Formats: sequence, C-alpha cells, structure tokens
Amino acid sequence: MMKRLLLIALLVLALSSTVIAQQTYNEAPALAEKVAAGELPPVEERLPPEPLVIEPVEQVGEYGGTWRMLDQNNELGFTLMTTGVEGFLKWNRDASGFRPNVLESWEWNDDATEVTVHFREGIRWSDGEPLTVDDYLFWWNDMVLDETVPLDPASGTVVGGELMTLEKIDDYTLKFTFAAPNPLFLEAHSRGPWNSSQSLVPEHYMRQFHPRYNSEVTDTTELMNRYNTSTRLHYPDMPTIGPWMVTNYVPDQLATFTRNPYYWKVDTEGNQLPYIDNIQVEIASGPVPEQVALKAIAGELDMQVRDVALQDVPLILENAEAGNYRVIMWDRGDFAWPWLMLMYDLADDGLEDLMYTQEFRQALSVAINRDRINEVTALGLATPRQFSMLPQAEEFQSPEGQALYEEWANSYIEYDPEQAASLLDSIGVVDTDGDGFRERPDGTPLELVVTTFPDNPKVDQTLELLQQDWQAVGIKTALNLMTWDEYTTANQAGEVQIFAWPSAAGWGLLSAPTVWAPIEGVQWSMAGMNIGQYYQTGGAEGVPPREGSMLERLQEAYSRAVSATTAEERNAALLAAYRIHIDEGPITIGTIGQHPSPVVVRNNFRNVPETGLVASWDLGYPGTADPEQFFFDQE
Amino acid sequence: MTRYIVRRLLQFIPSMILIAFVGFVIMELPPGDYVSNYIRAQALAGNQDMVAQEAALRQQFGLDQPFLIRFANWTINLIRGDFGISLATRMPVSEIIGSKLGATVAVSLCVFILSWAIGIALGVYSATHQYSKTDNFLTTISFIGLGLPDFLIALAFLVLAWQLTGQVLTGLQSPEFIGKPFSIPLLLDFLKHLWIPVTAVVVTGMAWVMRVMRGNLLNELGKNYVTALRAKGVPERTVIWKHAFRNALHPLIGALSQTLAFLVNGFVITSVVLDLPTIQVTYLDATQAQDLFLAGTILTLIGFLVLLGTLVSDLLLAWLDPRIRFS
Amino acid sequence: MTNMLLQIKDLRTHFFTESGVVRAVDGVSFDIAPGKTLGVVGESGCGKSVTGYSILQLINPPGRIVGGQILFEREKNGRKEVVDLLKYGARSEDIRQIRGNEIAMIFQEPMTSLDPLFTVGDQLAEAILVHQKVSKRSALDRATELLDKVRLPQARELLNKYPHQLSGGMRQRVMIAMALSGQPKLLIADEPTTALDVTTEGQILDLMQSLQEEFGMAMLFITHDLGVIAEMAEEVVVMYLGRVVEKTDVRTLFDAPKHPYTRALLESIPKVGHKHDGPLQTIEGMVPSPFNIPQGCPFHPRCARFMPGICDEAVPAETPLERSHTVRCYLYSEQAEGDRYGNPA
Amino acid sequence: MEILRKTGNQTGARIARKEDEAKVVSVRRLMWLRFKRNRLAVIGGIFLLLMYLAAIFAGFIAPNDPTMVHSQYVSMAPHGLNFVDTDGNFHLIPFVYGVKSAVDPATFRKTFQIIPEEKYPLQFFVRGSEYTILGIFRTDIHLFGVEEPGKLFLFGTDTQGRDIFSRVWFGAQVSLSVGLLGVFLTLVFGSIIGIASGYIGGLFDDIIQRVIELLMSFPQLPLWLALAALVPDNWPSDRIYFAITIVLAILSWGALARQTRSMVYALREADFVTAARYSNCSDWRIITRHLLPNTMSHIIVIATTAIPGMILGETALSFLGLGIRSPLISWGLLLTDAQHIRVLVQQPWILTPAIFVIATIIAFNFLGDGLRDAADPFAK
Repeated sequence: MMKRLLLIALLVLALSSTVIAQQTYNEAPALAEKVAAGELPPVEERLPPEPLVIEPVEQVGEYGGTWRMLDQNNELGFTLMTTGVEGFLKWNRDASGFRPNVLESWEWNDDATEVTVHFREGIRWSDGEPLTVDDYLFWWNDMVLDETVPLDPASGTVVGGELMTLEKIDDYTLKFTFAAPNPLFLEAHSRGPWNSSQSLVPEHYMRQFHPRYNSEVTDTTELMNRYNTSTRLHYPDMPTIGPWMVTNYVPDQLATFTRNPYYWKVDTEGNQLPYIDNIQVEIASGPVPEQVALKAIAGELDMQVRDVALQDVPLILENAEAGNYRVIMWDRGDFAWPWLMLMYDLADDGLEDLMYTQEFRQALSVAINRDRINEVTALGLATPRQFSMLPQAEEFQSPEGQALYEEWANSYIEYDPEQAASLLDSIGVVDTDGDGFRERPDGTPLELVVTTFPDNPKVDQTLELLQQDWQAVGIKTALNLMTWDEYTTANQAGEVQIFAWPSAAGWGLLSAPTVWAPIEGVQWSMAGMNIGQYYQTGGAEGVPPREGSMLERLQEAYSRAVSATTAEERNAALLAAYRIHIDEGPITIGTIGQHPSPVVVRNNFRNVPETGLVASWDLGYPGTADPEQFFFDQE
Repeated sequence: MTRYIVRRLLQFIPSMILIAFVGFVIMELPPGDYVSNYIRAQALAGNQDMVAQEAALRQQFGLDQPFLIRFANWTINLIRGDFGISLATRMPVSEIIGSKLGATVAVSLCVFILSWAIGIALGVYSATHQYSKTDNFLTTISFIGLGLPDFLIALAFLVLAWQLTGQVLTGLQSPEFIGKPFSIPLLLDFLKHLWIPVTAVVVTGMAWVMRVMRGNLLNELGKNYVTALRAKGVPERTVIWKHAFRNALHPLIGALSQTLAFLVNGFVITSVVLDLPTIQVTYLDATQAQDLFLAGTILTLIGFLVLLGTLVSDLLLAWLDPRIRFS
Repeated sequence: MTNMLLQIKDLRTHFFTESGVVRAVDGVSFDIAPGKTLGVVGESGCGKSVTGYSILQLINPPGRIVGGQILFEREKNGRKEVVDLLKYGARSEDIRQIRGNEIAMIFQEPMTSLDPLFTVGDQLAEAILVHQKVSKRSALDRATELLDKVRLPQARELLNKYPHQLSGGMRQRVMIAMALSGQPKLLIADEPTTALDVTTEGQILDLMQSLQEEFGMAMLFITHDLGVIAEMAEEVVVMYLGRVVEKTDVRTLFDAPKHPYTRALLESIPKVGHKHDGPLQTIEGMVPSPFNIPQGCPFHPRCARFMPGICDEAVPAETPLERSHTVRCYLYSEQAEGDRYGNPA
Repeated sequence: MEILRKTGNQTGARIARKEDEAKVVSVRRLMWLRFKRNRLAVIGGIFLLLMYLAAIFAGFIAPNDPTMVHSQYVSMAPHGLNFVDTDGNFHLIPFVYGVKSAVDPATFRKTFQIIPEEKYPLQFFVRGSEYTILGIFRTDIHLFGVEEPGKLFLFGTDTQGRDIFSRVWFGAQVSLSVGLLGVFLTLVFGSIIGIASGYIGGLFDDIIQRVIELLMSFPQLPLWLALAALVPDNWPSDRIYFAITIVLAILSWGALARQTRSMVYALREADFVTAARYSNCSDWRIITRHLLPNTMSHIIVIATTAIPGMILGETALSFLGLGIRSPLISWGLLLTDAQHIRVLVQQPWILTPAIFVIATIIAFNFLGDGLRDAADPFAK
C-alpha cells in the first residue's frame, strides 16, 4: 500500500512537473524585452505545444554572446552547416543514426514503398508563419515538377525510374509513395544542409518570386537564388526554421546572424534555444586556413570547425593558453585523403587486364609507404589504412562488424616493396628491357598515369611520394592533372587509369555508396563511371563489369543491401559486400585517412561534443552537434 | 581642347571593346567554365544533388550559349549600363564593384599619395645632396625597397602586429564595424588596419618613385639652364622646385597611365595575403573561378583606366610642357 | 694695382672624382679693370670656363674651389669696398645677390640655357624680380625694354614665346638681355658665340660691344677663338691645363707672343687675307690626361722648344716681361715655382 | 673623368667630352671603363655571375637531392656545422651531429634533438645522388656532404622534409633563367619588331603601333594572372616552364619595340644607313648589320633592367599557385610556404629563399643602374 501510494505520489509529481515544464518556458532577455514591448508574442505562443527537447552536451547553458567564426567564401557553406541543418530527421550527435527533427514520427508500410510522416505541429518560420506540409509541397509541386524551374528531383525521390508521389493528409501529415522499396528515404533525405533541409522552403515567402504566382516575375533566377544553398544566406528577409537568422550580409566581408525568436527547440529546463544571441561570420578570401590560423592564435575565434589546417595544429596548440582557447580533435571522417580509384573500364585493354589482376593491385597497395605520407602530409596524425568505410558506421557496431572492419582497414597496407616486387614478378610484370622499369606481361611498356584535380596541395604532395614509391618497385608512374570536365570526359572514355580523389568519405548506404560498389554513373563512382552507369540504368547504358568479377559481385551485394527492409538484414548484406573487398582486395586503394580535424573552441564556449565528423558535408557538422545548445559560460 | 578630349574619349570605345573581347577569350580558353568548377566543389563537399543541376545551372547563367553570342549580349548590355551578374554570388556586377570601390580607392589613394609624396621628397633630397651620407643611405634603402616583394613586407607586419598587440589586422575593418555607418571609432578602426597594406606597398612604390625622381632631377640639375638660373641669382629653392623639379616630372607623369590602373589593380598579392576587401581580390577570385562577367567587367574597367590615365598624362604633359603643347 | 674691379688671386678649383683629383684650375691669377674686357683663351679643357664659373661659385660637386681669392670691388651703401667672393658660401644670400645683379654671366649654349617650360617673359621677369622689389607688371615692362636693347623686334610678343620657338641667336640675345637686367659691373661671357653661326656670331659680338659701352660694364670674355679675342678683348690671358701661361694686352699677344703655346695657338688659326702654303699648323700631340699632368711645365711634351732636364723638372714661375706682360716659361726665366703642382718648393 | 659627366656640371662635362675625343678608345671600352667605376654595379655583376654559376652547378653545390623527402626530418631548423663539440673539444674539420626526431605529445610539434655521440665530419667531393650539369654531364660527385646516415641541412628542411639549401640552388636554375629567357624572348620579339617597324614604316608601322598600344593598355599583373591561369595544369613541367616564360615576356616586348623603333627612326636617316642603302644592301642586311649593332647597347640596358621585373613576376605567379609547379623548383615556389603564418612564426628558416630573391633583384638593379650610366649617350 505504502509502495503504491509512493508510486502514485511520484507519478503525480512527475506529471505535474511535466505540466509545469510545458507551460512555462524561459527565453533570452532580449526576446523578453520585445515581448514586454509588444513586438513579439510570448514565448509559449511562439513555441510549438510540444517543442523538441534538446539534451545539452555538458550542462544547461546561459543566454548571450556573439559567436565569431570564419567562412571560406560567399557561399557561406560553413555557416549554413551551423544554422541550416534542419531537415526531416537529424543525425545523432555521434552520427550513429537518426533522430526525429521536423518530423515527429513516421510509419512505413511493410514493403517500404509508402511512408506517412507527421510534421511537428506548431513549428513557425522566423517571421511567425506556421510551417506546414504545404511548404514542402511547394518545393515538390512548384519547383521540382514545374518545368520552368531548372531543378531536378533530389536523390531518393526517384525510385525504379519513377517519381515519388505525395499526398497531403492534413496540414501536418504527408504520405510518400514510391514505385519500389525505399527504406532509407527519410535518412537519405535528411543529410546535411541539403535534401529536406533545403526543400523545406517558406511557401508564403517564395511565392512572390515564382512566375506562376507573381506575374511581374519573368524568370526563376530570384527564386533559385533563394533556394540554392550557396546563396540562400544572402537574403536577410528570407524566413528560416534554423536557430539563427541572417541579419546582414556584406559580400566578401561579413555575415551576421541573430537568434530566431520562433526557434522550436528547448533545453531540458524549458529554456528556448539557442543560447547564443548572435553569430558573426567573417568571409575570408584568399588562403582561408592562414586566416583561420592567425585569428585562432589571436583568440579571435569562438568556435571554428572547418579550414583549420592540420599543419597549423602545433602553432595553434602552442598559443592556446595565450589565446584562451582549446583545440578539440574531431575526426574528418574521411576514409582516404586522397583515395586512389582504380578504373576497370579502360581503353587500354592490357592495362584493364592488369587492373583486374588481384596481385597487381596488391602490389600497388603494399608498395605505398603510407607512414611516410602520414609524416609528410599529416604530421603523422592520420591513420594509414586501406580503403574501407568508417568505423562509426552502423554496420560495424556488432562484434563481427568490428572484426571485419579491422581486417578490411588493415588489409594490404604494410609497406613492403619486396613483396610488391615479388607479386609483380609472379604475374609477369618484369623489367625485360633493362631500363629500370617493368613491362607488362606481353612485354610492352607499362606506365601508370595517376590523375587528380588541380589545387589540392596535400594530394599533390602525396602523389609525388606515391610516384617515388611506385617507381622504386619498378612501375613507371606519371602524374596528371585534369579539370572537372576533362576528368568526366576522360573517365567516360576509359582514359583515366587511376584517379586520386581528394578527401573521400562515404557512409554505408547513406552517403555515396558508389565509392564501394560501382552503382552510379557519377564521377566519384569506384571502378569508373561507365560501370556505375551500367548498374544505374539497369544495363541500358554504360559498360558491364567483367563477368564473374568482384565488381559484378559488389553490384549484386549492393542490390541485396538496398532492398533489405530491416536494419539487421541490411547490415548483414553490407558486411557480406565488404567481405568481397577483403577477399579480392584491394579493389580500390586507400592511402591514409581519418585525419583529425582540429576544432578551435574558446575556453568558455561550452557544450561542444568531443566527437564530430566533418569531411562529408552530408553529416552536417557542426549542425549535427546541435549548435543551438552551445553557449558562452559568462562566469 | 574639348574637341581633342572628346575625340580621344571616343577612340576609347573600340579599344575597350577589344580589351573586353581579349579578356573574355582568355577566360574562355581554359577547359570548363564557372559551373563545372562550382559543381566540382559541390561534389567534393558531398552535395550530390547539385551535380545533377549542372545543365540547369548553365542554362540559368546563359553559359549554354555560344561564346560570341554571350559576348555580344554582354557588350550590348554593358553599353546600356548593365554589367551582368556575378556567377558566384548572383549579385549584379555593378553592385559588387561599387561595394569594393570605396575600400580600393581608399587604400590605393593613400598608397599613391604617400608613395609619390615621400618618393618625390626623398628623391629631390637625394638628388640635391648627391653623394652625401643621406643620399647613400636613401639610395640603399630604395634599392632594397625595389627588391622586396610587398606581400612579404605585409605578412611580416601582420605577424609583427599580432606579436606586439595580440590583434590580427587583416581586412580593413574589425568585423563589428563592417557595414556600419560612419563614426569616429570606425575611422580609427579603419586607420588601425590601413597602415599595414599602405606601409607595405608604399615601401616598394616609394622606392621606384624615388629612383626615378633622383635620376631625373640629377639629370636636370646638370643642364645648362640650371647653371644659368643660378648665375641669374635665382634662389636655390626656386631653382630646384620651380624649374628643375618641374622639368624632372616628365617620366613620372608619363607613368601615370599605369598608375591609374595600379590604383585599382596594384598590390594584388598583398590584398590577398591581408584579405583586403578590395577589387584586386575580387578580380583574382573571379578570374580563377571563371566568373565571366565579373572578371570581364573589372578587366574592362582597368583597361579603361589605363586609357584614361594615358589621356590624363598626355594632357598633363601638354599642360606642363609647351614643347608638347605647341607641336 | 689700383682700382681693379675684380682680382683673382691664386684660384684653385679641383674636381674630386673617384679616379683622382682633376686640377681644373690650379693657381690662376688675373685682374679685370672696370669697363674693360679681359679675354681668356685656351684649348678646351684648359680650365678657362671653370675659372669663369668659379667667380660666381657655380661649381658643382665633385668640383670644389680649394684655394685663392676673388676680390671684387662693390658698392655697398654708397661706399666702395673690396670683398672676397670666396668668403661667401656658394649657397649664401650674399653671393646670390651678386649673381645676375653685380656680376652676370652668359653661356656657350643658348639653346639649353633657358628653362623650356617658361616663357621668355617669365624668365626675364624672374631675373628682375629676384633682385628688385618691383611688381611683376613693371618687371615685364622692364623686360620689354631690355629686349629692345638687345635689338629683338616685337619685344611684346616675344615675352609670351617659349624658348623652343626662338632661334639660337635670339635666345642668346634673350640671355644677354637677362644678364643686363641687373646692370652688372661685370659680365662673364663663356664662349657666347661658339654655338652660333658666323653671321649671328658677328651680330652678337657687335651687340655686346655696344652694350658694354652703354652700360659701362667690364667683361670677362672666355673663348677658344683667337679671332673673337682680337675683336673683343683688351687684355688677354692664355691658359693651358689649369694655369695661366701668358698674360698681356691683345696687341702684344698677336704681335709678340712669348710662350711657345701661345705661338702654337696663333699658328693654328687661318688668317684671313694671308696666303697659306701647305696645311694649317696644328699643335703636336694631345692634351694630356688631366689625371696625369706632366711634371714640370705641363706643356713640355708638346713644346717645340722643350729643354730636357729643365722643362720637365718643375713648374716655371710667372715672369713679368714688359709692362703688364707676364709669361711662364723657362725660355724667359729660370725661376721655378715649386713642384709640379705649383706648391712652393 | 667620366664621373664628371654624371655630376652634370656643364664645364666638367665639356672637359670630359673633349677628353673622350682626345683619347682614342672604342665606345665599348669606354663604357666598360665607366661601368667599372660604379662599384655597386660591379658588386652586383659579380654577385649575379656567381649566382648563375651556382645555378648551373646546382647539383654539384647541393649536398642533397632537392626532391628527396626526408620524412623523419620534416620542418627541421637549420642544422649547422659545428667546430666545437658538446664537450668543448675543437675539431678542425667541422661536423654535424646526428639528429633524432620526436613529436611533442602536447602540441604535435616535431622536435629534434642532437645525438652527441653521432658526429659526421664534413667531407668534400663526396658521392651522393646523381645529377646532371646543363643536362650533359651526369655525375654523383657533390662539393661537400656528410656520410650517411648523417644529414646535412644547412638551411633546414621545408614542410615536406626536403633540404632547403639544395632547393635554393635548383630553384635558382628556374628563377634566374626565367628572367634571362623571358628577357631574351622580349628582346627578340621587341627588337625585331621594333626595328622592322621603324625601318619599314608605313602601314606596317601603323599596325604594329596600334597593337603595341593595345598591349600596353592591358594592365600587367591581371593579364599575367589570366594568361598564367590558361596554362594547362597537366602539361609536363618543362612545357609549363616555357609557357610561364612566354607569359612573362608577352607584355614587355611592346615597350622595347617602341624604343628601338624610335631609335631606328633616328638612325634611319643616319649617313651610314643611307650609304648602305645606296650600295644595294638588302633590308635584312641593313637591319642585322647596321641597325641592330647600333641599338645593341641600349637594348642590353633595357634588358638588364627588365630582368628583375620578370623574376618578381615569376615569384608572384608561383606564389599564387599559377606559375612554376612542382616537381620543378623555383624561388617563387619555395616562397609559397611564406604565406603560412606558421612558417613566419615557427619555421622562419623556410623563408631563406626570400633572401636570395631580394639579393638577386637588388644586384640586378645595381647592375642595370651601372649599365645605364655607362651607356649614357644612348639612354636619352
């Protein structure tokens, strides 16, 4: 009885405390003043009935302060990653999975072809207008489907060659229907500052720029400028659902932001977020990392996530005390920088044969002195590793997943020029004419050309070392630079032998799966665009991988993984696919990866998590780390 | 006179169109265009959807049209006063150039005035005190100034200023003053930033002016009329400043044509290194990103200024020298 | 000597170049009486022009007047006094007031002696204004008068002309007009007609003579042309390598030259009306390098009457002959002056 | 005596002129004498001569292969020769200590510590990496070096662990020759076009003049930038080298062409050209035999004064990443590291190449000044 009473009492207490929490919210002093002056409705009316509660990383914060940071150019990409990552879902802070965000809940049908999603009720744009499914439908109907608007359907919205269909159930409920199973749609549609973060546009505002709704508008330039992520932040009048909104933008110099009074998230004590009042973004031109370094050591940055050069870490760390900041080592989350993409559809058949020869690939891999690359290009702080997905990915979280990861990441990376030589000898790649370089098995000269994009000094340095390494085992190696267009054309023509893709990242099925299986005809498809194109078009275009080859099996394995409707099934399929990379590996070659990514954080700038993955913008850091709960400890 | 100026101005037009054309061709020659650069950057950052927009984007910017049509359209609009938009920021080029002009002119004018004033003063002093200790010292300094790349000086100043004051003086304003209306603290803040680029560029610019001034003045001072003036009992100050100096100005005025262009496009690297919000950096970025209309307009503007500078220097020379005026 | 306008005593002007000292003028002495014309003659490089420039201290570095006196009789506050011009600094106000005012100078190359950027009127007016406190207007009026005086027609219009619009003769007239502007006591004329053609030369010389009478000024006439000397000068000084070798009146110079150098000079000019057999006489050899002046009499390497062991030992002293005629030659006296630099032994 | 002319005193000048006439010496010898007297110009000339020699024999002077990456010695401060060891003993032959590197765990900064027991005495004419001189002689003898595994990094190493001292000399090969080659191209273009334009005259002259005017109304640096951006990234390094040289030369020939043209105009009426024409000399012969030699001294002066501009131009372009690219080495490329704040603050020795750039520019200016003075009669 006593027990029961106690339980009831506790229950009542708990209930009443939630009720109280729901009814009274705190807000920033500046907003309270505006409320008092009648310029803003009270905080309870601005927040949704059930605001999203954000658990602070360290502690409940306090209001105030201006966050100073630097962005690399007028596209304000870094800034958008801070203020504009508000999609349907959001990555967990450690990127282990997704959590609800704009969507409060959703239901899939059994074969993963239909999903009904429920928008969080009461979210308001920063001008006070409510966010409804109509805002999303505006994007779909009036932008994507409108022929006059130069916008193609986003990835994931076309399945089996057919566009998804949308059905509005009510203001907050929407039903997606796909032609084939699309179980990862919501996750895939919630990556980074694009996808649903970009698609959720304020209809009431956007209409004035749409020719269909405003006869004075003749073209879609203005509309697109407000839609595109690279220009969106240039418009202070454009409403947002992010924690901060633009107040001023001076090209090449500065962008300033202030808190969104209608932001729809609170902390565990009912304080409306964000804590920080303003963001001040200086726009750099010229060599950004230099300015970051200089501003950092002078203590003029409160938190800087990107463009902190690894080489500057000693300098920045040595001045940390004087500058009153600390350096948190986040992870770039790259699997290779650079990544050596071997191409398997080559105009040069002899070379294609060699590429398909596992010993040749193994020789190339073990001939690379990865430690030296690490020392010279990354202060020894990166990890020498084979091409493999990141350890944080969901499929690696099981014991067998971890074991597989270890095996994969460490396969064929031991620097062993002698082994490389004997491997090459074993397949008949030997120096027959005595010029110091090996010939192909048929006796014709062998010269590998490694191509990359210009202006990435780290890649250039790496390739120069790589060239020395490969020449040392007798493989004549040339380096080549190509622009994007040249690369695309050459790749399709089978004229790129090995491409050194700069910093590469991928995430199982969610982010760029084509890096581990040739399934898309895109520039970053492993094995070559044509082979990916073949899979993507169901064999209509492109070039098939050789029959029975590991590439073909990778494509099959990918097919199994995407059609899996449960996580267990999917993870198992992924691990099976990765196994091919080990057994037949390396299929595509990694160098060094998982570079630490220094984050400069002012000492009193709190609630910054210890981990983050910044290389792929798909992961949306620091937006994923919930910058709205960052705060200045005023002491 | 007016007719002469008008005629000269009219002659500018074909030259400028030619300059703009060459400028366009140069930017057209490298493989790819703005869109492909943009798409690459987006792809490398992981924005895969953007890659699918390539054709649409090109269409939006009119880059899908043949080169000559694009150039013709741009030229016609240019004559109408419409410089087009910057592909990178989608803002009107005129707005971008307008927003940069203030800072550019402020820095350049300071550089110009100081380097010429100091250079001329030191040059005159050096020439009138030839072989003195000061002359030798100044000569040495000027040679070093000529040899030092200004961006190195700027960088050294920047780091020095940080080590001494703990402040980083990149740009021309502290962020809290950017875009704010004029005030005394804003001016002080501006001056605090201004000295680094100005000093760095003045050191090298001044050296040149000084060398030219010294050489010419020495040359003039050796001429007969100077002795004749002295023999007339004309005070030395008058001999130097009214007579020899004015005669020695020739080559400096001749250099004005390039100077005017220098005002908008000198010290590019210093601007880059110091992150100055000047048109130099805009031009460099625009060239590298193949931001066609922006770069084309700036190049045309610079070409115009060179032509204008030539005209001004011709007029000045004619005003200064009766031999030119009467021939 | 009484009542001399200008007395030059042991003037030494040296040029200190990186390759050595050039003793351009090395112990020159002579006098000029008021209203008289003294001609200075010699080959180019003998130091005659440097002497002229030294009087007004118009020597530029690396040249420097290292010794001697230039005594000038000037009227100050109605009293006559003799001043040593070398006591005044080259940039001093005193010397400036004398320049162009009490002692004026005209130059060899009229083409370049005017500032090309200013009108004739400006430059004339400037000459007046630096010495007289008058308005620009009256200075211009005075300039017109002066131009009339030098017989330039249409003086008014000329005032607005630029130097490049005038011929050489006209410019030299302008220079003369400018020199006259201060009504100088002494006019130093440094080869004023050398650059002009023969007709113009005659006109200018005539003009100078008549103006000399009109203004009653003395003249130091520097030239290498003995014909001009004959026409213009009363007294003559012959210079060779920075030294005066002979000093006499013009009559004696032509009738009875004493120094072998003077004789050689006279023989080298064609004489109008005289018939010549064979080529013109030239002086043998070349003028020695000024860095390397021969020991003894500097002329001895070229001298037809060179006496070995005498002439190449020491510099001969200045020997007075009859009247005001002096000569430096061992043919006339065995007295030596000192070592080869003329320093007392 | 020649100095007098410079001082400009009219009298002095006259004395000098008469002197010149009096002395029977060739104009060339006179210029040489006059040049010799300008001490700074002579010093500049000698310095440059040494630099060019050093560039030619870069492989011999450099103890290390300039592209060799010593990954254990990344960003190591100059590691000098010692005469006195840690125990205070004097060694007649200097030596270097062995060095071991470690990483400071707190700042990740590489630290280097000498190993007192390991001494590597300096040796002369040692065998090391292979190199060629002027692409002809292949050898592996270096002027000096130390025995492996000792390392001799006189100027320290760069951020990739390469020997800066060796790189300076190999960089000199490119940077110094870019100036020379660029000016040579300028000269060939400029003087041929200028002389032809002045000599032929007429419509040809008109067209050339308009072209030059247009060229000169282009601002220099922007056009350099634009043109340099045109050079394809994937060209082999030797082609990039020539392309950059041409870019540097392309804007400067106009001015030279103008100057030579006006001189030819003056000379065209000169007696000896008229004489040549009457004696039925071909135009080409007149140009090459008569006009060219007479404008030569002037052209040489212009060339000398143009070289520093080219060297600075190369530096600027490379600094912006638009010029010489790795694996070629140039001073500009070496200076790209100078834009890093960390280099200025923590690794100032990486800036050593800047000293060579500055000294070379100054030397060229001295030399150009001296030559201009020496060739005075033609400079007006």
